[in-house]
Amino acid sequence: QEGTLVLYTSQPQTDAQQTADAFMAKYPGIKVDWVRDGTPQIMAKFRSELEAGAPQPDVLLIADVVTMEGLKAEGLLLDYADADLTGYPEGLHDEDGAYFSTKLITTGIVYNTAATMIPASWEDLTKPEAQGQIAMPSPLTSGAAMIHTVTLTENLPEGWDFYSALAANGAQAAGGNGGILTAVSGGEKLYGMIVDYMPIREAAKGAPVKFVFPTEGVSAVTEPVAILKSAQNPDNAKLFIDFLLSEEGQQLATSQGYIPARDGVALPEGYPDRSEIKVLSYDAAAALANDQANKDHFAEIFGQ
Amino acid sequence: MTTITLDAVGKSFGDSRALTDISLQFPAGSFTALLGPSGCGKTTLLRLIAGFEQPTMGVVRFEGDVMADGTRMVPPEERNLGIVFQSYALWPHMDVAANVAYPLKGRGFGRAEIERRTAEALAMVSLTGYERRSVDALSGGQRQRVALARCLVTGTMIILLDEPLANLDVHLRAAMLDVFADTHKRTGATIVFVTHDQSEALALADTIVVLDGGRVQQIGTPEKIYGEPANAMVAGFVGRGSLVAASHGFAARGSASSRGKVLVRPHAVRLTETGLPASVLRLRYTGASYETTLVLANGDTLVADLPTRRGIGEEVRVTVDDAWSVPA
Amino acid sequence: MTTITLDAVGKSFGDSRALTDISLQFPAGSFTALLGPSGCGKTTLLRLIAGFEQPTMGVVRFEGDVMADGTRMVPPEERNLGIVFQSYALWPHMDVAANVAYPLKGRGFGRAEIERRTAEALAMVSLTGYERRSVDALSGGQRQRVALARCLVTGTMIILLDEPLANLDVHLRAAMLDVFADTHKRTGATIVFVTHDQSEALALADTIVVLDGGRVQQIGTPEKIYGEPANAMVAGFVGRGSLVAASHGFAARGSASSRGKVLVRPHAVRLTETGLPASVLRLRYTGASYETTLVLANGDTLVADLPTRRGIGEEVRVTVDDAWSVPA
Amino acid sequence: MTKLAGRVTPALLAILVVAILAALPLGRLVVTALVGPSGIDFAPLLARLMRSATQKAIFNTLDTSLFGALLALAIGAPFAFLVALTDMPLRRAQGFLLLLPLMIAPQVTALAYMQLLGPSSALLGTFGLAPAPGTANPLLGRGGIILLYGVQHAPIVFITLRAGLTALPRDYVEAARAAGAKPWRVLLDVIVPLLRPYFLAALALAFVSGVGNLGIPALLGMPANYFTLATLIYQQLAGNGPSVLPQVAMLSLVIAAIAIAGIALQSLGQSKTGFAIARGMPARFALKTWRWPAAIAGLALISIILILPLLALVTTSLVPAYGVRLSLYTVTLDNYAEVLLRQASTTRAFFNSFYLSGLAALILALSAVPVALGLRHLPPRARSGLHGLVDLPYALPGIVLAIACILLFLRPLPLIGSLYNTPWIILVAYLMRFAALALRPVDAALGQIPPQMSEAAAAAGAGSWRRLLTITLPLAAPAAVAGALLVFMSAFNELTVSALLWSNRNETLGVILFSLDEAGLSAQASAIAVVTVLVVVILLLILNRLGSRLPAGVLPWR
Ligand SMILES: Nc1ncnc2c1ncn2[C@@H]1O[C@H](COP(=O)(O)OP(=O)(O)OP(=O)(O)O)[C@@H](O)[C@H]1O
Ligand SMILES: Nc1ncnc2c1ncn2[C@@H]1O[C@H](COP(=O)(O)OP(=O)(O)OP(=O)(O)O)[C@@H](O)[C@H]1O
Ligand SMILES: [Mg+2]
Ligand SMILES: [Mg+2]
Repeated sequence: QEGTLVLYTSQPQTDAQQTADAFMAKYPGIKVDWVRDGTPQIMAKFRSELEAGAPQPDVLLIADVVTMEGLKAEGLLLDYADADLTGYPEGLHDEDGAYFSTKLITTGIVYNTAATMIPASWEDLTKPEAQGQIAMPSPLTSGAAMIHTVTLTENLPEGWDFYSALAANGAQAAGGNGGILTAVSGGEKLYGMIVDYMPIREAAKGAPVKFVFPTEGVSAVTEPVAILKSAQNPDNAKLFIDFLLSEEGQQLATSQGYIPARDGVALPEGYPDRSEIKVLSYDAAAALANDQANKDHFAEIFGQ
Repeated sequence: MTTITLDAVGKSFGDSRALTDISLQFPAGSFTALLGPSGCGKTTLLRLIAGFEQPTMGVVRFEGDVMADGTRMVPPEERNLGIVFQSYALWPHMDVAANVAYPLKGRGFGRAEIERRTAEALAMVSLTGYERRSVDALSGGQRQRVALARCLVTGTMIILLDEPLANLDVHLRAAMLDVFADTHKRTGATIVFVTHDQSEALALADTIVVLDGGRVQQIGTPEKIYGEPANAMVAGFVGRGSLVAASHGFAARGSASSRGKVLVRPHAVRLTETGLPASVLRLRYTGASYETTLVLANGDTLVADLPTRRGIGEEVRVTVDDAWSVPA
Repeated sequence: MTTITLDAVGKSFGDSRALTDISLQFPAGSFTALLGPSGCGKTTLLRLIAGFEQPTMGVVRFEGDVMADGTRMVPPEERNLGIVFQSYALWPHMDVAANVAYPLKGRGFGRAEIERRTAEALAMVSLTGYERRSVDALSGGQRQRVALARCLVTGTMIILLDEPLANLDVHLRAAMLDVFADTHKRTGATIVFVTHDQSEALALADTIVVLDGGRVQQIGTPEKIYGEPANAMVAGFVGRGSLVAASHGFAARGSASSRGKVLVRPHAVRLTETGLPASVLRLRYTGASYETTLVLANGDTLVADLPTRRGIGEEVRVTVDDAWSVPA
Repeated sequence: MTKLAGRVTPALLAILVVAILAALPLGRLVVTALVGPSGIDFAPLLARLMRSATQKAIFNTLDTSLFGALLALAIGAPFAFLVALTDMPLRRAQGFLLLLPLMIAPQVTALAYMQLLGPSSALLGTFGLAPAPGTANPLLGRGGIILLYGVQHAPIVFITLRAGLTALPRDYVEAARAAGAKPWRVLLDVIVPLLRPYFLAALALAFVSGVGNLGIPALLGMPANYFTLATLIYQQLAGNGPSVLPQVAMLSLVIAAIAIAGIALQSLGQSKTGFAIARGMPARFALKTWRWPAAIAGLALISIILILPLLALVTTSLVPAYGVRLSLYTVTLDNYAEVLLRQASTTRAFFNSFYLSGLAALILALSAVPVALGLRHLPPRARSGLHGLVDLPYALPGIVLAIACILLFLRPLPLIGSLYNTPWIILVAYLMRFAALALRPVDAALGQIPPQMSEAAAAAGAGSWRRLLTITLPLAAPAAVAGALLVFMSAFNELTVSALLWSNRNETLGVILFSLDEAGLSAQASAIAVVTVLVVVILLLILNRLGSRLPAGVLPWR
């Protein structure tokens, strides 16, 4: 229970700091060296290190599971089969123990309070009132957005036609979630697809936005954590994963404003009851296999 | 034909006064030399006339029109004058011909006309064939001639020259002097000419203005300045004269005073059997003669042009044919 | 004490030849003037000696050590010489004192010593009190003097001067000439002095080298160059002489030839009752006398220094006291 | 002893520096792009070039960078003239203010402008002019990108040109006026051609800055589906499969090719090798009755390009969340408290950014003169080629340069060990990226120092090092300081290079800003931007205080 732990994460700055601090408070002998960046950057950094032959991190904690699945397929992840998974629903984690879900970040609908039509479902976004007023992250730029896209096309009855309808309705797909929030709270767009915690947090501060969990259900990324095969400190890495999955770690997620992955841990303020949130199903392995096809499909529909 | 008038003009740079109370008239068609020691304000005076500096006080007029006073100023480009700078100020991004042709541009001349006039101006300064040269590849004298050609090319009625011949050898200089004299005669332009070389001033100008310490010391014809200097500064500055005590009793023109000084020019000094005793202090060969410095009994020195070489320390006797009582 | 030797030195810029086959020796302690028309290669020759240019051919030696030949070159900073540029090349980011003190830095002098020498050098050029001035705020002549002080300050044994007096008035010039003469006498430095002003050359130098078109025309003492020019170029260039046909029968020194030309100096021309008939063509006032151009019967012109003003066109008779048969 | 040693050594040293700063990272990218498992393979590169998305992005990059550079020239050049050559009132203040846009990160500038013109604009809202909610921002797309390139890069043009203008002696100007030329003709016929090297340097820098900019097209282009090569690369990175690096490297080579094309055009314009300009009293124009109109026009322009967006930033930083209208009830300093007091990383980032960019500026300013001087010993062709090479790392998106740096410096190297996970890798990346900003103005200035200046020093016994230190360096100092300021301010706000290179406790301001932006915390990001501007203004004011002891013309606004 001493030494260092190198953590690469795409969590926001403050969250990353809190996570590292909490872990170090629990294990004062271990020093966490953490680096945070957007998923594209942190992965580019990791890939460059890999290409140069000296990957640095012990643990990756990033937004999307597809990337993890890809790394697993490349054989870069260390299986931690002995992890204690009590209290987690079946199927939430990777079955081989290559990566573990730490929280649920759902994607729903945000709207500006100036909007006349209050959306309740995904279908509402194809209504004429939303014509030219929808912003969404591009799955070409954001891994989480890709998961959302795949989840919706798999679960909505229209499949990809839903996205064609969005495109026809003038939806604009670009950048990541931060930009969507700016666009909707700034009033340039009235509706957006976005992860839950951002608008909920900002609305609490008074921003003119509201978040909706659509009736059809929401997609979710699970912010998976994984140990790398190349890890220099695999034991500390395991301790870190145990910590994140523990009740204590999950309460930390709540306090940061996220839906904890573990059952029985209360949701943060501003969220409906857990039972009201319907999370749609998602098959990471299949998504990885179809990744390029999905991207091409999306690019075709949105002319990118 | 443009008369230039300066009326009680003064110019200060911050605290330091470059010119004080200058009242001058340069009549239309006149050829005036500004003469004076380094730093006396010659360039500054020229720049005031050209319009590059605004007088701190006083008025500059061209032909009665106010060009500048303490508040207003007609910009140089509207004064229609030609100027040659001490630094030449050739534009390095233009070749020789383009430099010379520049003042013609924008005056409605056709291309052929511009070329003709440029060629003419270059011929005047013996630089035909240098048209396409870069000005960076010219010798010092060649540059000066390009600057001269640029100033002459438009035939303006006011020509200002700031030591235009400083870097030329005697022969080019003589040739340039002729160019000026010709230009002056042909165009009747009012020429103001800054120089530190009095032989230039004496030879060329019809009027000489002697400046010192930012003030006018004397204005007059070359003969007057040389022969009858108004004060000791002019007497000492123009010509290689010697100022000696009046008490030697040399026959002197002007208002004699036994307590003042008299000016003796070298050519007025002869060695005779009967003159005042003197001894040879220094010699300098000038080609035509030996410029010999003699010491009189009371310690005064006297410069003489002697045809033969004398030994240093040799005892001689001198007679002075002509002298001028310098006003105190 | 350093002898400078040039051995068959040539210099071309691209296709154009600036200097051809120059073999010269500047003995240790000599004071040589380079004289010649603008563009003849004087500055180039000086730059070769200083080490700013590499000779295209030939060898430059200081005291027997090869400084430069076609392949190698000792850089200027190792040649230990002082130089004054035609363009002054003062450093605008330093004030006057810093400019002058610069060559003293890095030679192991103490601060007080540097200050003392700087003050001394400034005093020599009459610029005491200008220490803290920016060089951009100096007049042309003041700048030249700063450059001069900078070159004199270290007391190097080779001093190269490129027209160091071009922008000074006669008096400063005379004072500077004295500074050079003194420096020369005191230090015994080898001085090479470019000038276009022959009176400077005649007065100062112990040897004069006349250049034209990049070639040496004559080497000799001032008396020799003035009195016995080696060819028509030198005869025409040095002094205000007139070249007239030998057939006039003026008594001439040198190897006479009836088909050649003889050189007549102005001071050797007198108006007499019995001389050759001539008429007055042109007059120029020089202060001491009137430089008068006379036309002889065959159209040859003769310049004379006459004490009185003659009318243009007036008929006179001239006698020539001295003349020199110019070798063809 | 030999002439060779004197000329070749500086040239070789300069080439070595250029090789390390520019050829090394670029070469590493070439390897990554072209060397596949089966040796060198051009097929993937060609395939990528054939894609219409790539071609469209190439066109967009050229289009926006070129017009952006021209706009920057149109804004920066008049200011440079007015500040350096006229008696316009308040010209120092104006010169000072015009530097500020460079200090605001492109992302933040873009954000500020979008706020300014968007439906939530406090300013437009006050006058009832704000667009209705749901109106697309007018800045989105090509026009907005060009506009912001112009604004963002105008200071580069201003600083570069001003360095040249202060060295312009008055005689050249006066000779032209005496020849009858009106001031504007003097400008066109004499000043502009004399300063052509500076103009070309300014234009090249502005162009290359546009090519390498990610922040502005990311905010203004991507939402409108308008891609430049930089944003295309960014999107590519998001794909993050195993093949992402070669693909990114390939696109980077395309960017490099564009930058080379732009630079080649520049050297075409530079027909001659340049000419020396004599020194003398600097030129000055009297504006007379136009003094105040000029000053007011200048201030108006400055208000539009600086004050208004800055006000928008301030407004945003004072509300609890982006989109909230500023009012007496909503105003709060919470964002400042959050970033400055509650997050230790922000103060650390200020410090890190300050010393890393300060060090980079110092090193580059000091070495720019010897390097530029060394390159001057080379034939003109080779010289402009090497200068072009130095521009390339500046033209690449920062993230690509960062990847190259990781590839180069992760493994321990002889002598220096591994730079990775130390601040020094950021410093090295800064040196690579911003060398062009320091070198361009200095090279332009060196070309105009008369050779006699150095010759006179040689004759005074000064060897080449002393000449460099005492003559050439001070004479080139205004340009070097201008370059240093450009480097400092660009690096201080840089986000994309350090994003991949920072390590724990070595975060830079850009990293913090980016993370806030990404999390949609625009209000906090605005607070940081405002503080940044304040900090830099204070730094500049301190410099201004010291300014009286610096040689004339060194500080760009003095
Ligand atoms: N812009 C200026 N600022 C301050 N002082 C100046 C300025 N211009 C000239 N002076 C000073 O004013 C005085 C007159 O200078 P000016 O250039 O007119 O002299 P000058 O007679 O032309 O001398 P020279 O024959 O040496 O060229 C000098 O003492 C000079 O130093
Ligand atoms: N760097 C150069 N490139 C090309 N030609 C040059 C260069 N320097 C000098 N020249 C030419 O070489 C010749 C000699 O020039 P130099 O400067 O030595 O003349 P100079 O005798 O000093 O003339 P001046 O008395 O006018 O200064 C001139 O024709 C000049 O144009
Ligand atoms: Mg002057
Ligand atoms: Mg010369």
